[in-house]
Amino acid sequence: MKMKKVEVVIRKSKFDEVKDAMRKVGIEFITFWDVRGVGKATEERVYRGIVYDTSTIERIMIIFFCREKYLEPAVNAILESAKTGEIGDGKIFISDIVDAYRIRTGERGDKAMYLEGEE
Amino acid sequence: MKMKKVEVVIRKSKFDEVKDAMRKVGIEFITFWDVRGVGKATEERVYRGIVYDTSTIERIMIIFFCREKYLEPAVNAILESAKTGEIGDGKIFISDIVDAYRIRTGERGDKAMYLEGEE
Amino acid sequence: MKMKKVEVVIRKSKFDEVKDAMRKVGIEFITFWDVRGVGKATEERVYRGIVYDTSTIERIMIIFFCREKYLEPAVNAILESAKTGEIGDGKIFISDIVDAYRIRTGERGDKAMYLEGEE
Amino acid sequence: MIHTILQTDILSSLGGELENYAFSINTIWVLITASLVFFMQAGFALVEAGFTRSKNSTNILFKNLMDFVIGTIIFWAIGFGIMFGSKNGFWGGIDLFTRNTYRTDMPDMAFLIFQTVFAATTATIVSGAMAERTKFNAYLIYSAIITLVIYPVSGHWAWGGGWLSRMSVPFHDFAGSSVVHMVGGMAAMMGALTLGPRIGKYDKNGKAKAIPGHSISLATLGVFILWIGWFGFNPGSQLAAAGKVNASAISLIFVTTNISAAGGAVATMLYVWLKNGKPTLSMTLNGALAGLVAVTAGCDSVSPGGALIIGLMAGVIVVLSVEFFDKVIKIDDPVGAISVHGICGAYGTLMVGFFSTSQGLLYGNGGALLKSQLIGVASIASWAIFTSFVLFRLLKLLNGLRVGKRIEEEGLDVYEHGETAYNN
Amino acid sequence: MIHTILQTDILSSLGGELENYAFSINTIWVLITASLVFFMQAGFALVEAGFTRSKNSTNILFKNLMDFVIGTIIFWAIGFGIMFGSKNGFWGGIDLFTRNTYRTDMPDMAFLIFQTVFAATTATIVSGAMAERTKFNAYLIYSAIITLVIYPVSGHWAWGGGWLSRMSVPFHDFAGSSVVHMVGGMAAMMGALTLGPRIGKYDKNGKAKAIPGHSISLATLGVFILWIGWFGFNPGSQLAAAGKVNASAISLIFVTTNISAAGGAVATMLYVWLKNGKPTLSMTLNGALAGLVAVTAGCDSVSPGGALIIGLMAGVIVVLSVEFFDKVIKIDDPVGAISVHGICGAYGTLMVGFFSTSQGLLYGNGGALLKSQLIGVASIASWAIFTSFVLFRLLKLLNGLRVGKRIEEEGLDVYEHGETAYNN
Amino acid sequence: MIHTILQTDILSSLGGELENYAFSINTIWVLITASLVFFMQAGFALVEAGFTRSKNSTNILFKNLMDFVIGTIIFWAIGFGIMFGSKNGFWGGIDLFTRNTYRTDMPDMAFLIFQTVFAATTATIVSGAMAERTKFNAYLIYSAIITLVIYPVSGHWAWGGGWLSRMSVPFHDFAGSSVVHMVGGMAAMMGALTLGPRIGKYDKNGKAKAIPGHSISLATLGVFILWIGWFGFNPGSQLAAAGKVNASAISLIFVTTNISAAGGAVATMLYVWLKNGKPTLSMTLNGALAGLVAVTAGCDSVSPGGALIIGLMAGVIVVLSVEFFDKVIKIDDPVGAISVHGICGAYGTLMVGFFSTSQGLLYGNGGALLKSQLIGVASIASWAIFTSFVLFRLLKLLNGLRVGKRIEEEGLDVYEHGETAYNN
Ligand SMILES: Nc1ncnc2c1ncn2[C@@H]1O[C@H](COP(=O)(O)OP(=O)(O)O)[C@@H](O)[C@H]1O
Ligand SMILES: Nc1ncnc2c1ncn2[C@@H]1O[C@H](COP(=O)(O)OP(=O)(O)O)[C@@H](O)[C@H]1O
Ligand SMILES: Nc1ncnc2c1ncn2[C@@H]1O[C@H](COP(=O)(O)OP(=O)(O)O)[C@@H](O)[C@H]1O
Repeated sequence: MKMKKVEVVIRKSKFDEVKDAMRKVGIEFITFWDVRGVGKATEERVYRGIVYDTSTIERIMIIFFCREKYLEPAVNAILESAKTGEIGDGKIFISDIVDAYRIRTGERGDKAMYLEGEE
Repeated sequence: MKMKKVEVVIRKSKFDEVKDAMRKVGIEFITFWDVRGVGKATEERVYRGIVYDTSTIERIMIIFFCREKYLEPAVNAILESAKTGEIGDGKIFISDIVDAYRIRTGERGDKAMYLEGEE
Repeated sequence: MKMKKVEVVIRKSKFDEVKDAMRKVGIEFITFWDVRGVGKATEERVYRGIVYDTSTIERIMIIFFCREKYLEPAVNAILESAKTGEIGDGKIFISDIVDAYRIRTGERGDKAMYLEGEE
Repeated sequence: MIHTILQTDILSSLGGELENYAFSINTIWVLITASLVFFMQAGFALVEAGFTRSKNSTNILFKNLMDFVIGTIIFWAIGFGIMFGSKNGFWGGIDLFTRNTYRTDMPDMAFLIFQTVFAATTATIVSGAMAERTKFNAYLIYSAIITLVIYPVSGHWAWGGGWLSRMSVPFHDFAGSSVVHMVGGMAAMMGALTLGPRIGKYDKNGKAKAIPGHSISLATLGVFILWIGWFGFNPGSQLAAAGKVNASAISLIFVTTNISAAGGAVATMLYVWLKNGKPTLSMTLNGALAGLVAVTAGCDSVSPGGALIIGLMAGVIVVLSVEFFDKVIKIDDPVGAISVHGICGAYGTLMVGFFSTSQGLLYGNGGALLKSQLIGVASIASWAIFTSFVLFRLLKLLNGLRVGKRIEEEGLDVYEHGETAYNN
Repeated sequence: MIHTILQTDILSSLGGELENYAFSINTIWVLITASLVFFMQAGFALVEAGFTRSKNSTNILFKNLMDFVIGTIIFWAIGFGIMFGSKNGFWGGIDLFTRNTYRTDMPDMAFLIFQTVFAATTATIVSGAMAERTKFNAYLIYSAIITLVIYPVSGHWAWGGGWLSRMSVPFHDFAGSSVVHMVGGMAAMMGALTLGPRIGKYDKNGKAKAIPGHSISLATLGVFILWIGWFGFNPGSQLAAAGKVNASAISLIFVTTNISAAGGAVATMLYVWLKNGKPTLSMTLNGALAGLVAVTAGCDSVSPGGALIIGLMAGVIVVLSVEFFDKVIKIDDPVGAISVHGICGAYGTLMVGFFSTSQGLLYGNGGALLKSQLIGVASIASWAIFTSFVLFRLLKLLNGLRVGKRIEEEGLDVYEHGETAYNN
Repeated sequence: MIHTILQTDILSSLGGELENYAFSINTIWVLITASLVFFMQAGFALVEAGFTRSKNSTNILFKNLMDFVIGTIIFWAIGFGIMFGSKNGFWGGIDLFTRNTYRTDMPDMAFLIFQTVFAATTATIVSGAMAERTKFNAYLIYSAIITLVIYPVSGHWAWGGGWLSRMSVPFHDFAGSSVVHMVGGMAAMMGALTLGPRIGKYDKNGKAKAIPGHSISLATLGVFILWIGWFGFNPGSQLAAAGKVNASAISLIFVTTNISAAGGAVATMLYVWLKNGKPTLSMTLNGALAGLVAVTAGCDSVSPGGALIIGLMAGVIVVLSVEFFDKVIKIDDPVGAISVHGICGAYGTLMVGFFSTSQGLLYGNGGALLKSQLIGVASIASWAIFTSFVLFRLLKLLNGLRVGKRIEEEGLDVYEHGETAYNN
């Protein structure tokens, strides 16, 4: 069993496209939330007369866990759909996981990753 | 030293039960936040006349880091307490970590994971 | 290529200091969000006459991915800047990642981690 | 001789004019205060939404909107006649679409709108106590029935010329501590009782758990809005502003209303502070409302000092009552509606028997008024409890009152309305 | 003989006094209702902010503030004269800084402030339909021009003694279903059309997608505030409260206004429930507003029953209209302003021709009024559509109307104002 | 002969009636405007909560509630007498629980409630400047003392028949630019100074850092509420509406108040836009308030044009002042209360000396009024600064003024009240 965890930071405005692109290559389960990123892409702000250089920009973090064979298509799908070409497009990080469970059934490992009979 | 990271996606409504169950098996430190999950469990919505099929459902993500010996009881506790048996119960993912620090004391590795004298 | 993922849970009030300290040691890209921690640091609350023992306290989770050589200075910077010495200062966890991409350019691995010509 | 003839002549020709102005002044007063009372709907909506969880915000706001909407139509169509008609001492009879004549000192339509916003208040009180678990369609039905019959009948007894107002010492509930608030609070109690507590409110050992509301900012704004609404509710109930007597009356009512609210807030704050070690806002908001509810019955007849005392006591009573329902009787009332409106409504009505400067026991007038107050409170409360008990039982049987477990857990907004209150 | 001499003598000496009171009563009425109408600005701001995304909240709130601010200054400086001057039937002429005399029954300043808050309403309606993508400076310009000329000219026709009011059967738009709301709604339509839909509103196949608003709590509060504002808008338009006739008129207007709003809400709720299986709040809020807009033209001349029917139909029309614009014509109107104000404004004005108890077709008075209403609606709508079309085209050409793609995607708050609405 | 006898006879019999109506009209006016002024409490609460961080929202809302509550009780018990009694030119003396007679043209209770809501405004201004770091119990104490003595004494000088009103050219502060707002603003300044800046407001090099507020939606709603509140504050201060003179006065006041607010907002927006490249809402909100505060002193005696100019200048001054306090003097005032109320209050009071159409320098009436205005501003400001300085020093010494570091960092809500404002 080989399973990967993929963490992706993208622009908020690209979320719908990325989600659709991923669905097309078979990634149906993802989890996401709002994050803020500090990086090079900055937008100057003035609050009540005080300019504050903030590089803080709202982003969405998506994580999903998938079997290895889905990895490449998923990454490519994201690279394409999340790209604007301007600074601040975000990153993808991949790491290993050692085990997984599906809470509903208690299934473990590989089996937790896909629905019996749907593959 | 063996330490694991456990990531759990559960129903919001199950949070209290899960937290209590984990405490019982010795997991006292956890971190959690609100996430949204995209998956099979869908609820149709209509916004101002437009039906939008959204599979987005609010979930809670819990992560905790623990020493290996706590892993199994913790996973079992979660599997039991977070289960409703209906689609959408969530998942548990386990991965390795290579190091840990307690900020308050600067303690590293294994020591960062439990409170001296409390074990 | 050696890349690490660092997850840090800190007090909300320490965020600015930690961010500045990290920037000084060369960590310019971070992602963060609000989390709640359950731990030993508790504050008793009474809601409409009902005392509820909650150990839930607002924290900020920072994650960043960096090349190995930045790891130590970054950890030290955090340990220093996030510390108050009181219970509840938080933790740092380090794990491996196996791959990374920069969405804007499609660059992979090591190259995704720094900006050409800026090093 | 010529004198008097002339005088009457002139007087009558001018008197008509003058009367016209009195008519205008009364109308303006009633309409503006009706607007303020209408605004209380927004106040209730915010308090109830603020004190409950965000997954149910759409639902509770929707209920608060619809009870006013339905109340408007039903009270005009039937309720008003039942309340203000003159059939007999028990009910007023039917005046379909309110077409009879009721007043000579202001247009009937002014009176109708004022009474409409009052009627809707009663219904809206109930939604808070039953929040986060009641079926939407059940809500619509029972809120209709409250405005259709429960409120108008007991309202007739006290305000429509019914038997309570015909006692030798008439029952005195100036602006509705009992007629409006207690009726709402009692119906709320029966509703919450019939429903049972929210999932997670009590643990296995029956210990009450805290379920904090999602926005104390909205709740606080709601209380400020209710407070200003009360400046319509109480002084508007004078139903006139023309002439010195009326002008003085409404001015006094402003002062007593405001001081009692202040008394309620300060007492709750201090009492909770002493008891739990910290002053808490959510409870103090209830304290202010408790003071407002309590003074409503006697706002015209107590002194400012009396109002302060009534408010101070209400501020303590509401805390005790909230804890009593929460921990002892274990009726789960997310916003404290039973205590604020039911208990403090009854309490405030009784206090008139003590603090009325013209008829009260403490001013040496004996217990006659207090007795009438007791009769009034007891009879109105019984009516409200009995009818709403039947109503909720029937609803439970025929339609179901409570949403399913899954819906309650994940939120009524998504399942009942397909709409979440907060998005990006 | 002595009689009459005396009498006139006395009467004149008292009559002056009496007239003074009438003057006072009217003034109070107009000022207080003007305050309520002013409050509608807050209502619009909340509805529009609530129905759009949080990344644009600062922007939409800012626009709602500034259109009132700019409207205040410009309407006083020029617009008022154009609307209420007596130059000719088409426009009133210039009265710089409103220094002429217009009224004898109240101070001109009272009339000015009342008309100012009305004028600002028209401008503010537009911002909702154009939300989330309009340049801030373009907004300031067009909102100025609406208050400067578009609104005052057609306003003059109907209310300033212009040609619509001089027809043999005068056009009847009591409080502005057409003059205010339809004008705003039509300008909103041309604006949204010129702008094009928000990014992501339609997918590649042209299918409309839902973009839920960020806070239904704020939107609901906004609707409650608009509702109470309408208790200024409609009854205030009587512009008098002294005397029985006026007092009765404003009372009736309260009732018809309120019942129509209720009708709108209940009809929308039921219709959507039947159609989509779930009652939704966001649409029902529009339904209540639709009822309010629709009854505005005839609130003084329909019966409560008529108002209910007008409201009920408005509640259905608004749903059909929202879907029509969204799915068929594909004009992206985030808050439904075109349907609520434009369509229901026109609809409500026409309904007066049917439901006016004194002149309406349904009361056996023939179609004369209906014809005038048709002429009025057609001419005002044409004027509003034509002038705002030219305005928006010119703006697009000369200044640009829409923000850049990046700004729209990341939010107008950060890029246009350097300020996010929500922080920790 | 018969004539006159008859006439007086009749006149007196009718005159009483007529007087009654004047009495009624005044009472209605004062009570309704008092309600609007009360509503400003909600406005302040929202502005202050919106401009600060969510971890302190419960705390700031709580303070805004309690200063009104405490003010209500204390002003009634003692403050009112100090302000309006006739002891001498410096203070009014003690009238425990306000039982003397003060007015003949309206009920004393109407006057009391109107003055109560004014007194509470002063106290509430202070909380904004001291937000996010002040101990709750210290707040309660100083807000009590402001209403008990600081505000009433200088109030007596200007409004209670004290020495400022007895100068040969009396000091003119119609509705309280100085008496209410400047006093609040000066106390705010001394409070913020004594407290020191919030942790993180200035970096090691003393550079000011931005600490954005948590909800500009709430803040904007707050400003709209304050604006409508001002339609009570200023026109209500006429304290009468009966008769043409009063009716005309309150109408003018509506117009000048509104135009000045508009002027303030537009000037701030443009000035900030030019200066920083972007129009910002949070500052523009302050600009609108600055215009309102500035015109308050002269709203009855300047022309609409004069009001516009006063507002425009206030809009620039408030920006300069905010930056001055923030960057130069380094007094940390999270909501800008010192600038809006203190500085613009003083500025607006002085402007009366220039812009008063009957007495102002610019209308060729010489500098006599200006001199009185200078004396008034200087004496009231000195009083407020001195007494509040002593008050805050004493409080710091005896009770402590500031919460601990940990509490400030983690939020006052949890530690002072055990209650967070926002939950799920
Ligand atoms: N090394 C990193 N660790 C954590 N988050 C990162 C890292 N690099 C980028 N991010 C996240 O991605 C966002 C956008 O990345 P950025 O580096 O600005 O894009 P680009 O490389 O295209 O310029 C950042 O705001 C941050 O949230
Ligand atoms: N492979 C995955 N990667 C990321 N999140 C996942 C994954 N699988 C499930 N989840 C999360 O868990 C939630 C519930 O899981 P779901 O698969 O619907 O449960 P079940 O398997 O019981 O039907 C999803 O909404 C999603 O947030
Ligand atoms: N093992 C862990 N797993 C997940 N989160 C943790 C863990 N340990 C600490 N945390 C997070 O860090 C926060 C503060 O840690 P805590 O243990 O209270 O600090 P300290 O060790 O200094 O007392 C906790 O509230 C929690 O969010």
